[in-house]
Amino acid sequence: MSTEAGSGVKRRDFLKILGATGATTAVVGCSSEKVGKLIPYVTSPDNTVAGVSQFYATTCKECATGCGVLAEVRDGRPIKLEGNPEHPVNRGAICATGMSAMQGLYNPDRYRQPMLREGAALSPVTWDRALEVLGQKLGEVKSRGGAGSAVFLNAHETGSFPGFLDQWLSAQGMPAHLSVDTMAPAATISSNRAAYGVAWPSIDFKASALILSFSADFLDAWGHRVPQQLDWADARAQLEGAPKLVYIGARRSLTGLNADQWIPAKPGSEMAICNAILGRGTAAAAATAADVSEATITALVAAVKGAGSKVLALCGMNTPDAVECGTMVAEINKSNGSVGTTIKPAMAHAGYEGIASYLDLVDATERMAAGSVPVAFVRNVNPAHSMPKAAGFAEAFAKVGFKVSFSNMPDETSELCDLVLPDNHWLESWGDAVALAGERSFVQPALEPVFDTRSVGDVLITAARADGTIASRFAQPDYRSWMISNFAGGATAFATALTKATAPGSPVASRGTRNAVAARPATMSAGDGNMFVVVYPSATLGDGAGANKPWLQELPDPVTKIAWQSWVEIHPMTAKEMGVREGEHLTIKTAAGEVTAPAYPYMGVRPDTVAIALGQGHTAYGRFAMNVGVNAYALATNGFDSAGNLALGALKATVTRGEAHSPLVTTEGSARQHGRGIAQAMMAAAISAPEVEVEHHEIAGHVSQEFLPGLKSPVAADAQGEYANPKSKDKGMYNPEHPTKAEARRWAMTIDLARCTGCSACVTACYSENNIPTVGATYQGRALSPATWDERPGANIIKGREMAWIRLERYYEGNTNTENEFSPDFEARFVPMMCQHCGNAPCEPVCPVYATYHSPDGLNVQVYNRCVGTRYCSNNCPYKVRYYNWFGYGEPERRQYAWPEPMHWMLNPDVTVRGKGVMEKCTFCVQRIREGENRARSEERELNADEFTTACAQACPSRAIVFGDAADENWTVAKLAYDRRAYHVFKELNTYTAVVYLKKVNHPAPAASATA
Amino acid sequence: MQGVLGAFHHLDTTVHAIEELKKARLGDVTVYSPTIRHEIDEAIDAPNSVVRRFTLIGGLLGVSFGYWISIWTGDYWPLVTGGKAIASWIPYTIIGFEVMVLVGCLSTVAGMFINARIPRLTTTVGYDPRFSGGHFGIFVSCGADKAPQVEALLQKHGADEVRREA
Amino acid sequence: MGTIAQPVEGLRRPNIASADVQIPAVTDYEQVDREIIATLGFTKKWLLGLGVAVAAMLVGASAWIYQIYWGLGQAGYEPPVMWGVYIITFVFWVGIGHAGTLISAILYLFRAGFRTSIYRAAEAMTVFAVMTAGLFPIIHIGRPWKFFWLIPNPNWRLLWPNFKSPLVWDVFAISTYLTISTTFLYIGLIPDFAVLRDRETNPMRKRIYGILSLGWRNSDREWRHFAKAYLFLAAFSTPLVLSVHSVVSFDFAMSLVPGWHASIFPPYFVAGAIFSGFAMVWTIAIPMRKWFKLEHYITLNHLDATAKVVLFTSLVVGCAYMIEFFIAWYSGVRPEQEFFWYRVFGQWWWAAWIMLLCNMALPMSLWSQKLRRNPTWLWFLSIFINIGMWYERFVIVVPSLSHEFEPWQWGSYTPSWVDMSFLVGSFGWFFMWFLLFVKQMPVMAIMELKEIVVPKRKHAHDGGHH
Amino acid sequence: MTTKKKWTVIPGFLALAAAATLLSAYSGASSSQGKLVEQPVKFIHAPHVAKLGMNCLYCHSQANKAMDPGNASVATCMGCHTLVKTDSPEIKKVAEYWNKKEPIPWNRVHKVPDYVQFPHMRHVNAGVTCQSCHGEIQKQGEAGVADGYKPVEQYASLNMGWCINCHVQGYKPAEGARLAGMPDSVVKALEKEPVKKARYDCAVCHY
Repeated sequence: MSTEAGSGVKRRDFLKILGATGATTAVVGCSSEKVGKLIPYVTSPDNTVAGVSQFYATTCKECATGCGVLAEVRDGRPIKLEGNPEHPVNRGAICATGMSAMQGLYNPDRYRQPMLREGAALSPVTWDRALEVLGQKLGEVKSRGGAGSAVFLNAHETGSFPGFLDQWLSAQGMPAHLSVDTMAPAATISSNRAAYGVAWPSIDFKASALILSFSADFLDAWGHRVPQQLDWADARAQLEGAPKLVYIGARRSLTGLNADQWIPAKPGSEMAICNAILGRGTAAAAATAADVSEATITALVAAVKGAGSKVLALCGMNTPDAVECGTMVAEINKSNGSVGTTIKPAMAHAGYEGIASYLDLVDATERMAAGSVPVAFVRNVNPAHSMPKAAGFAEAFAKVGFKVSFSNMPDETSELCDLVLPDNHWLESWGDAVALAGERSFVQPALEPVFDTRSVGDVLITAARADGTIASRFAQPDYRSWMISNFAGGATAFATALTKATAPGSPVASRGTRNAVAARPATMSAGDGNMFVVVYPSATLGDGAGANKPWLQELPDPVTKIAWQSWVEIHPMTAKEMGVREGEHLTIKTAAGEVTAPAYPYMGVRPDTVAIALGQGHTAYGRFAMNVGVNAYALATNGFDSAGNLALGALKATVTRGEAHSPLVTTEGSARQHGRGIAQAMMAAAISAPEVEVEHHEIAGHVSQEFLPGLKSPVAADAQGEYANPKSKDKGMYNPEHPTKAEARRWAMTIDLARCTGCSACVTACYSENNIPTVGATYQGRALSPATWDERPGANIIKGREMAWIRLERYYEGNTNTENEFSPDFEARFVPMMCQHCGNAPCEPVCPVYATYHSPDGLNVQVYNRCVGTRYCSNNCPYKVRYYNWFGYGEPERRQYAWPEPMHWMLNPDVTVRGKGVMEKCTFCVQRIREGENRARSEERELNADEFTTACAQACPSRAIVFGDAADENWTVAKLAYDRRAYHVFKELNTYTAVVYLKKVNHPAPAASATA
Repeated sequence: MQGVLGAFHHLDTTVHAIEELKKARLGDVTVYSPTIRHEIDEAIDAPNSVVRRFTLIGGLLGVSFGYWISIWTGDYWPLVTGGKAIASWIPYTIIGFEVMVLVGCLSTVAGMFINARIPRLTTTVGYDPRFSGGHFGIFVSCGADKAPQVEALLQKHGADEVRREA
Repeated sequence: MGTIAQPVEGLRRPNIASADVQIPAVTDYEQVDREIIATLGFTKKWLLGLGVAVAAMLVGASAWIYQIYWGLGQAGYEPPVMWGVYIITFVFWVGIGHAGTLISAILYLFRAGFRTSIYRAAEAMTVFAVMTAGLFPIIHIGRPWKFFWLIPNPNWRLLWPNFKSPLVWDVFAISTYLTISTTFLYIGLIPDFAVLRDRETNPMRKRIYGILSLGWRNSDREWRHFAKAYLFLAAFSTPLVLSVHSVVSFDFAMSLVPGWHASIFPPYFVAGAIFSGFAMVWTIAIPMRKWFKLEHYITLNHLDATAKVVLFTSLVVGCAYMIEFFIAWYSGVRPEQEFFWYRVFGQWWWAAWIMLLCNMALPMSLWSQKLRRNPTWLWFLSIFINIGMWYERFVIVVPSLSHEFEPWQWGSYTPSWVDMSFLVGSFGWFFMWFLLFVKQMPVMAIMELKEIVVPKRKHAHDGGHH
Repeated sequence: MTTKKKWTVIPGFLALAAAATLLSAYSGASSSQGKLVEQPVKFIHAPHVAKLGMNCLYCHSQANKAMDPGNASVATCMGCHTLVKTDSPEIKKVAEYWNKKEPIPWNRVHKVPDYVQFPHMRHVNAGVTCQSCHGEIQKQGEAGVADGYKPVEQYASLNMGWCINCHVQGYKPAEGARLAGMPDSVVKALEKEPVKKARYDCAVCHY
């Protein structure tokens, strides 16, 4: 890592000329004649082997969860993030947001050096100059006695840094910093504190029988997504004994779509339902308030009663009464005796400790507006975007005497600052985090800084040491040494701890000055209007922090399947009444402001409600975020609940039809299966029944042979044609006798739809592993005429040209008359769909040049450098999983290049980057298969069962995907393929797929009444 | 090539002249006509063209090459596609057929060229441009000794013009 | 070759069954030479037409350069519609390319006399249409500079094409067809080049015609082998014509796609090809006979006979359309049924109805002899049929692909300006060649016209022995 | 007339064209085989390998454990050459790089296209001698660095057909040993060894 530190060769220059394994930017079509340089090391580093990955354990800082991640480092630069299997929080899983940190690291629009305001614009300066200005300004502020009014807004994190920061601030005579996390479910935390005494008790889905979710979107963006999803999937995998989920809320989120029943309660009526459950009100009153049938409420009350201590009630609301409601929901748990069973305050998660309340932020804003703040610091916090416009942050911030940003991306807030001292990305930094109390995870740099940035800790120490009055308080030269000095056992123990990623112990505590502002009574005028509006954080972009990462922009929203866009969800019935069709603009006007976005008719919102996601509408934040969508924070009033948290919910709005129309940037074709049996399901009760229920679907056809995995199967025999017959004469590698024994394997995959939640982490994992280009950025469109380019965000996706090798299909069942009636009873089924690696692949024989063929180990191979691009294979693929390079996404000299410098640093050198005119598709991560085979061979052994897996399976936070050798019974996949729930998609087409789906398991609605 | 050339404007006279020349055995007779007339064919009564053998051989060669190239290349580097047999003779029939037609046709043309002695570099000897227009022509290849005899015969049958070719 | 039949005298509007269509206004060989050679002079109108064609061709050529640089994304492709205007236009031109060889080979074998005056133009049209069509697979692929990989060529990678792929069959069928139809055209032209050589006064042109005529002398030996070779070429070309569009139809029929996967495709495509080819013959021949003053060569009787072929193939094609719908219903396969419903009532309903109107309904007018003998109507009808047949391929390619098995991946398609440039360019390319052809080479086979002209006889009723 | 002879020229031309195509296709004329590149330092393998008997892995230390064989770091060179032959002009160049702490910018000789994944360790561990692909590299630079210096040459065509030939037909251990300059007795003994065949489907190298 640090071999040439101080050598004078800039790391990136060094990497540019490192020719040894320079296959990174390999583009199909390069000739072998291009001979470059072969640059060896000056001195070989001790433990690296060029071209072989090393894994550095670190901790993800993208959200408060604190998942352990492994940074896969190749030749000095990270190329991928994976979940750390040893880490107690995420146990190897990782979400899309976490993996996308790579694109924050290599973002081409990051600050490349310090910036200083000169006139209207920020211009680059050297660090010396920047630090000089900082010292000078700090001196000025202190000499005028204004230090006590300084404001430091730091992106919320756990670990040592908050404590360090407060030490520094106190040395400067400044008040403690505000730890800002606009994505934290603040009301839930407040009510948890009130009810359980901890911010975040652990949730045991497995011990539950009935889960009530009051808009607690534990699979979207609420709480600690990855561990929650792991536990949820494990709980649901109990099949018959799985917990049932009732989702109560005006909009059916991803969590809602995973629920067994949706009770579409009117916004603001949740308390009434809680009252009914707790016996404090009648079912009739609750039903009236919530606008649902009384029978449903009655059944719900009965179901809760029946479940006893196995009830798990969660509240994720953000209405003005959210804290009260959350407290009542906790009372449901308490009165059922499930505290300690399903919800365990004793095993608290520490990620949300120390977050400043919204009121703190409002107070700081008010002080800024009053002009009483002489200096303000921000670090990776963006209130100018991620705060209600009504709060007036940007205007207030402008009145601060001197504004310093430590953010590493030019966002709306840092663009307002006078001095930018770009912090290192966390992948370039030292640090730690605390997810579970008493367990520290470490953050260690995986590469030298990409740009001329410095760690904020180092900068603060340098600044302090430059000030004679306080220099003595900072004995260590940098933040790392400061951390070690505070680490029990010193440097040796620290180094050991790094290799394990976690260590027991607690970091230096911060001064704990949260909620310093005196409580104010809850204020929020819901406003008036004909509709409710639900403003919710996007599951992919959060409330805006993810918008600069093209993977997250390109990842279709798990519910609506819309990318690179803002949209307004409206019930089809309401849309019909308003005469609005998909894509026609709707203007939502609340007391605070208005936004206009295209309509998306969605049967999962109440007809009197519209919903809009946060996250878009950036005016800064880089090329991928700008000019995309609208900022829904414009709708929010500056209201808060009784604990001082921002109240976003239960807004009233006037919704009117706009004039314009924008096609939706959606990957959705038809959301209905048309009886084709792609996503199959069965009732839980049928699992132990003697005969497996066969779902009727209607592709007529004759299945000549049933699927059996492995070599016993006609899959292999058919795939390998006449050569499976050992009696045939030598037929090369398809011969079982061939010395390579390639034919003895059959790579296969099972996907358990009972586990899959549709979260789409697999999609991003695949992008990361396989160098899949994102195609939706505003510069990537096609020419609309010889002179004009299509610069709409997602223009290529509007044309259906997304490249995701694996996609999450979301099919609805039931409720076909949505335009004329509202019914909450519909089911969503999620199917990850990728190349099925058919034994009898229809794509193969149509290729004129053998660019796709069947390998002896059962892969459907795509050879990019042989492909001429007839696209016949795609036409003939019933699963439609082949993707075509319409433009030179992989060619740096083309406009549509998907990895503008330095994003190409994250390209996986093991995977060829495809040039234009070439077909590509899921390879079952053949590079990982080869890597495993090579490793086994080097160690002179056979592959071990489950030795490696594909990128999608690695990431999957539901553990729904299992990959392996179906011909070897030691692999898990070989067992799962025999499961009673196993089926093949379109098996009537005799494709003999290598991907086996396990049917989703449905449960009867828990609160269904006989009369309902 | 020496001989006598006669140009005729009428089909029937040409035919009579040919018949008489054949009987007289004065030398090899070449008949020119602007188009194909079966009357002339019958008068000449030439053996059947051997072009058909070229066609047959070319066709057979082609069909074997078509099957061979598709089977050999498949077997040379066996890659299974879609679970189909490496040597799938049914689809290869298409290749066999197309190559049969291709080679068959080209060898037919070659056969015609060889047998009709084209391309030839000159048309001057024993030819007159009128023969591609409205006139029929008869060229008798003979020495100077028989030439007057031939001339007389041609003129008797009403040739528009008779001339000696050297 | 053809016997000489005498038309029944006094029948004002003879019902031309098929065979011997006479050209009574042509009385001697010299007239044929004179009138056909007269068509070869350059004119201003011709030059203007050529200019327009070249300009259109350049539109396509520049679009191609643009597309190769940027990638196929500039075309309107919208996955899952991975084939679009290029393949549609490819099949369209291949179809056009069927009339020529059909007329010159199949009708030759059938001794259909009406072929004589139209076959040369039709054959040239075939060659140029196939030349046009042959470009489209190259335009359509992602890496056109690798096109030669589809052709078996010895190479150091030891790689060969996959002969199981219908696209390789296509390569073989199209290249064979192009080679053979060009050869066939040229063989027929040799005696005519000799005529031109012998009539030409410009020494340069005379020399060029001399080289092209390969020293043809009209000798009995040449005619004997020529006749045999021509017969065998015709005999080989006949199944070739039928195979080519069958093979093109395999591109679709061999796949799984609902709407493509049908065993009726080969005959359906062949009939459609002949249908569209004859329409294009009208499009070209009707103005040509007027402008070149060849109305006494291509008589109303000729047009009447071709109209009957068009009527027949229209019935075949219409029958195929109906059978497709019937089979979709009868099969009970839901994706098929849904697709065919979608074909006529879905997003592209208008394309399907244009197809049905132009290809099934309008040609029914040809039941009327009056209309069969009305060149103006035939010409307009030919335009309708051309449009209808382009849309037939559109209806086959686009809605089928957009509505396959996987509902999640159902999509749409809109051609872009690049697609349209290629469509324009293809017509420019085709007409450029055709216009160059008509002024350099005889548009009618002089030698075969002479064959049906009554030769001069000194003694009437005495044709040698007969 | 001589036309009879003249038109026989046409098939003659066709035959010539076909022969030329075949020749260009299979002769390897389209590859960079035999390429010689000037190097910043005139390195000579012969004294290192043939004379001192150094193992290839001493400098190409990754060849048996990674895709890429690796190349000696400047430090590795200087490990000996701070003492050995320090007055040679070529060694002085190396020392200069070392003093500047700069890597030596070698020009690459053997290179497969970027879309080819070539695992050196699989070949080395399977017993394929380096010389099988790189030629008699142990003799490179026998003539010294003065006149007649010959830099490393691309021995094989590195064409796909060349790779495939070995994968399909199999590697002959005796032939590899002979090229590596092993004693005749070893070569003889190896002649009885079976050939080593490998997979030859595309996805072994292309992905």
